[in-house]
Amino acid sequence: MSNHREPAVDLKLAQSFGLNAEEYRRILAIMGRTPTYTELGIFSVLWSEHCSYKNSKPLLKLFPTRMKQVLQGPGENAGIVDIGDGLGVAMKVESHNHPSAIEPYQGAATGIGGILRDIFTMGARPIALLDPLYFGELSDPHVRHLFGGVVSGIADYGNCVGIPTVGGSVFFDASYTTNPLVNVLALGVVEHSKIVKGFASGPGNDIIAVGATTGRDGIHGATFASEELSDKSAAKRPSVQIGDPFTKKLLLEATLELIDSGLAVGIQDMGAAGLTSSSIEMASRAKTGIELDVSKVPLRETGMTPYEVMLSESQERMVVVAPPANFEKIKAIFDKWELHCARIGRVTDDGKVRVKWQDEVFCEVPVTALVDDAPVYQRESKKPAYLSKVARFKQSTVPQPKDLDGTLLQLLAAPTIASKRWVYRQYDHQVRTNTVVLPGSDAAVLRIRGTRKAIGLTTDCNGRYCYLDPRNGGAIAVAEAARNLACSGARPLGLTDCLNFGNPYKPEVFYQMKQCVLGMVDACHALQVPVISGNVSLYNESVTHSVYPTPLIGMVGLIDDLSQITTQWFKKPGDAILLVGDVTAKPDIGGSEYLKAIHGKVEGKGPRMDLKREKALHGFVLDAIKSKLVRSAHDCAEGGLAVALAECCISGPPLGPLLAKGGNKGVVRGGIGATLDLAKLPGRPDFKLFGENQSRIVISCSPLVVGKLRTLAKKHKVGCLKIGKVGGRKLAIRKLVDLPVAKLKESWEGAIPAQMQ
Amino acid sequence: MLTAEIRITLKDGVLDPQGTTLRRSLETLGFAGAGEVRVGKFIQVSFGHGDQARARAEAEAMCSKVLANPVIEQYRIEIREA
Amino acid sequence: MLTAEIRITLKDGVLDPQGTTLRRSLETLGFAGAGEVRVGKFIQVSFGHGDQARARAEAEAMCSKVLANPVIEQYRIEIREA
Amino acid sequence: MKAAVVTFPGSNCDYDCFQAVAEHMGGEARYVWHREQRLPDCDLVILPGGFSYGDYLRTGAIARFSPVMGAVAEFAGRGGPVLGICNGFQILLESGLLPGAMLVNRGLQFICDTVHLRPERTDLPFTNRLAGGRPFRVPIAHKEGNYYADAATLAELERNRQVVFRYCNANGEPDEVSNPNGSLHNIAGITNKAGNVLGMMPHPERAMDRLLGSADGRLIFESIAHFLR
Ligand SMILES: Nc1ncnc2c1ncn2[C@@H]1O[C@H](COP(=O)(O)OP(=O)(O)O)[C@@H](O)[C@H]1O
Ligand SMILES: [Mg+2]
Repeated sequence: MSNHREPAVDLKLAQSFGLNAEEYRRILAIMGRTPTYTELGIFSVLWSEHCSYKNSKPLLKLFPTRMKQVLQGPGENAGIVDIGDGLGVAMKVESHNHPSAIEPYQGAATGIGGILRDIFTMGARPIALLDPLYFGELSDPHVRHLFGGVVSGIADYGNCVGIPTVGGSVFFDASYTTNPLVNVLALGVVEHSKIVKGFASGPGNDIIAVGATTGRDGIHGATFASEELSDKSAAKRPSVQIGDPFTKKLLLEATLELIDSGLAVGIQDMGAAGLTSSSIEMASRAKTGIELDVSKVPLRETGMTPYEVMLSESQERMVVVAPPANFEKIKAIFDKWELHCARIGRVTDDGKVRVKWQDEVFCEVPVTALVDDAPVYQRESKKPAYLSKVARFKQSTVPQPKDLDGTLLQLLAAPTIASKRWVYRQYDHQVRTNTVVLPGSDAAVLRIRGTRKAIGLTTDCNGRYCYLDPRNGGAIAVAEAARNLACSGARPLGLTDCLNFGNPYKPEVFYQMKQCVLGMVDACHALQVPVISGNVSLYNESVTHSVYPTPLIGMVGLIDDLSQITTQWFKKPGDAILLVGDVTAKPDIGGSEYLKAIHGKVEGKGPRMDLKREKALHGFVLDAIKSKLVRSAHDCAEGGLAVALAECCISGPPLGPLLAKGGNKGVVRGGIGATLDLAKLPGRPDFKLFGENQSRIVISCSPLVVGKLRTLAKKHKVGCLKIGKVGGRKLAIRKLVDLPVAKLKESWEGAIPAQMQ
Repeated sequence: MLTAEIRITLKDGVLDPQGTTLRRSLETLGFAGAGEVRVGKFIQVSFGHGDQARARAEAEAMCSKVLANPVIEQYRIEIREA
Repeated sequence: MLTAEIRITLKDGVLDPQGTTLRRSLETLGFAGAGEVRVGKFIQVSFGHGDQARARAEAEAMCSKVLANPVIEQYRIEIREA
Repeated sequence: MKAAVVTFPGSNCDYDCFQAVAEHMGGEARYVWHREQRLPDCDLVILPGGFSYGDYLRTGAIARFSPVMGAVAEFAGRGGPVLGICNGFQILLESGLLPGAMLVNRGLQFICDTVHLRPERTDLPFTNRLAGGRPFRVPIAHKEGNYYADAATLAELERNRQVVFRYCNANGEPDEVSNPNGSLHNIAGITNKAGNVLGMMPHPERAMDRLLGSADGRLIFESIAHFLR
């Protein structure tokens, strides 16, 4: 018998656990009695947004998830797409926004830890991380503190576990000031035959806890993720943990060894809501029951109650399901890696979750009640008033800058556009020697060992576009990701998304979310990209406002042959420069970085997206790359055509040290110039240089193949305009811009280091 | 001249992976006696003046604002004659 | 029960990049008073016994063998009642 | 070439070192778990990069007590070539097989980049295919690569020509801006007196293939192959 006495349960307690009155009544009805303290705790975490998706489920159902390359869609720890040769890639994105707001270093670090577990739990060896980040303005010292802390937290954790961080994105806007978005994507490679799922199958099988010991960390972390940040958040100590990348590395190796051995029938990581959600989800998927004796869980603190053991979010733990005969062999594997391994229960066939402390039962609930009967809400949606206000923006009222050179330099130094080298130089992006295209091009490219293939990876989402026109912005996020892949030669296979929004109980926020999702769905259909996994992060709010709606997209694409990889920078003097895609469209500066950084306005509807044209453009570029006609390809994104051209000149791999702190003299190296004429493009000079019209790509090619490319473009019904040629030491755009490459580079590379020193 | 000696440690209850790993290694190396091991920071700040109270106030402000993160860390300050 | 409180600092003369940076950021944040700043480690080891002399000898052995690197570091041990 | 690649808990470049030998050099490579008391039959020992024991406490501080390190010291004592890369270099320093210590990088940040190295000696098992003074390009990836030794040790290192590689610019000059981490004398790699133990921060095993940006790291492995022949 244990001597745990549990507090009495009533509505007030339920509310303090994050459940509302209606939900509590529902629990009483399901149970036919008052739940025990432990039961209530379990209900509250499984019914939290983080675990149940109660406010987002109806929207998530809209995503196309089934296409022939999909081996595993949403619902498992990670999605998997087929890349041929008997291999698949597992991918998922996760958010650690709230912990990072309170303790940037540890918050971001443990975020990496969590997402890696999702990947290797599927049997996949993680080979890449990406880190899409959203912060307030860098001029704010608190933002710099958060930004610096998050980046070094990601660096120290990712570097230590030995998984390269090969890409990401950083976007700066005041809407993220107190509630930064820290999303992390992980990707792994798995042989088809080795894919493992989180199933607690086979009544009589052991349930085994492996990895680190269990303490009182992060109890109710899942609930924390499902609340708004407030002044009190800083006082919530247990919601932030210390990352332990070393133990994670051991757990990763041990788990992969276990999977290789074929000794386990199911594996699940203990993430949010720890043992509770992992074991119960496994039982739910397998339609079985489970019985746990939590006194057998290896503990690190004394006096822990069943409730605490079930809800602890201590890191670096997994649940394994295996036939009892295999236990000793499994234990030997974890012994070798100096990790714990303990039998803590068994699979049953009664469909119930039973939690005991030795012989005393603390919880007995049907699995279906916790998972299938979790509430699902159709939230109220209302179009926010600001939308019609910003849509009234007239771009003709914007004054035209006299000094376009100066404007371009200023834009290149805007942190959202500036080089992110300060960030990715802190990340080991090469370990395991697969990274063919390092950070700094439109997409990262990794080779797939044992084949001639490679994959492209990118993360994208312009929150400002989503704020100004949620549906259009959602579509652009997907389209831009696919475009970045196309520029590197990769055909999109699947995407993972992280829906970062404010409080869904605000009808205006729910409207943004719904419209963004609808836009994403449009784009997924048009571009034929399935959603294979994702994450929802709500309640991203500060005292006065929600963050910009930010449905972050991570996308993976396939490159059939290593010889077809393309990067974004110009390669050779004398090459022709072509602008392909939507080349004749009227320039639009609504929602642009130009409008914001130079004119201080966030207005307009954002650039328009025509998905059919976008699709045709990708078809053309991929075809051209395959036919080996292209030497470089770079899409036009933030900052428009002028910034894209500048980046083509200066973003080639730098050789040598980062710009010296403070002074930039003498160390700017590399880069190549270009001479251009944009007379054939319509619109005012500043609009045509800096408008962020979508569906446009700058390519460079040998002058000998321009004709061939024109013909190919015609075939794909894609616009194609020769606008200049590569060479010299300047970026010279006739009548508009005339700047030395070194100067461009100095602005672009120096901006973030100068702020962060 | 004064020096503040500042010890920054993780709060009780916050898992200390460094300490745990260190303890295990100490054990393998034959230091069987070691119970718990916790790893923190030790920071010395020297002041250009000799005012004890002021030095303490300054060190206190540095700790609460920069040197320690109150979410996970606690600190202890001693002021010494250098 | 006893605890060894061990302070490990860089030897004088060894440049301390952390200290230098910390000092600079303290200055930017308006803590003009800070002279030199040095960053080291603070390690607590608890012992299962109450023998002062033995605890000191054990802590000494740990420091000289593992906890400090004599090329760059020096250490100071205090034994306390926990 | 028969290489033993030692794996410590937390090593993460062990795989890349293994591949450098097995895939790129056509040699034989074997992983050796750190708990082994002896080495397998081999003519080269590689201590790979990574974060042995998480780099908790200090880089290399705990790994150097691994049982296998006794065998490594013995192998080195018999004149066998030992190559410590990054964390491997740090372990060699901690274990006293090489003099000096590592401090955190001057900028306090982890740095992943490509640097130029100037070879100071071409008469070693690891450098006989390099051209003296001619820079070559290899990646670095570390947070604690700021080499330190007291003045006397440093003078002795220079006197004995134990400095093997220095960070330099594209012309081969070891100047201040080319020093990524603040290492004394721009030191990127050193050897023991006998010349058979090399510790270096940069990662030659990451530069074995033009596909990944540089194949200059091959020169080091080809030197070893040549030496062993
Ligand atoms: N947080 C980050 N971590 C790693 N790499 C990053 C990060 N932010 C940006 N990068 C890299 O910098 C390059 C430029 O990023 P970005 O401007 O977002 O590209 P794009 O506009 O093509 O999406 C990309 O290679 C990207 O992967
Ligand atoms: Mg791009």
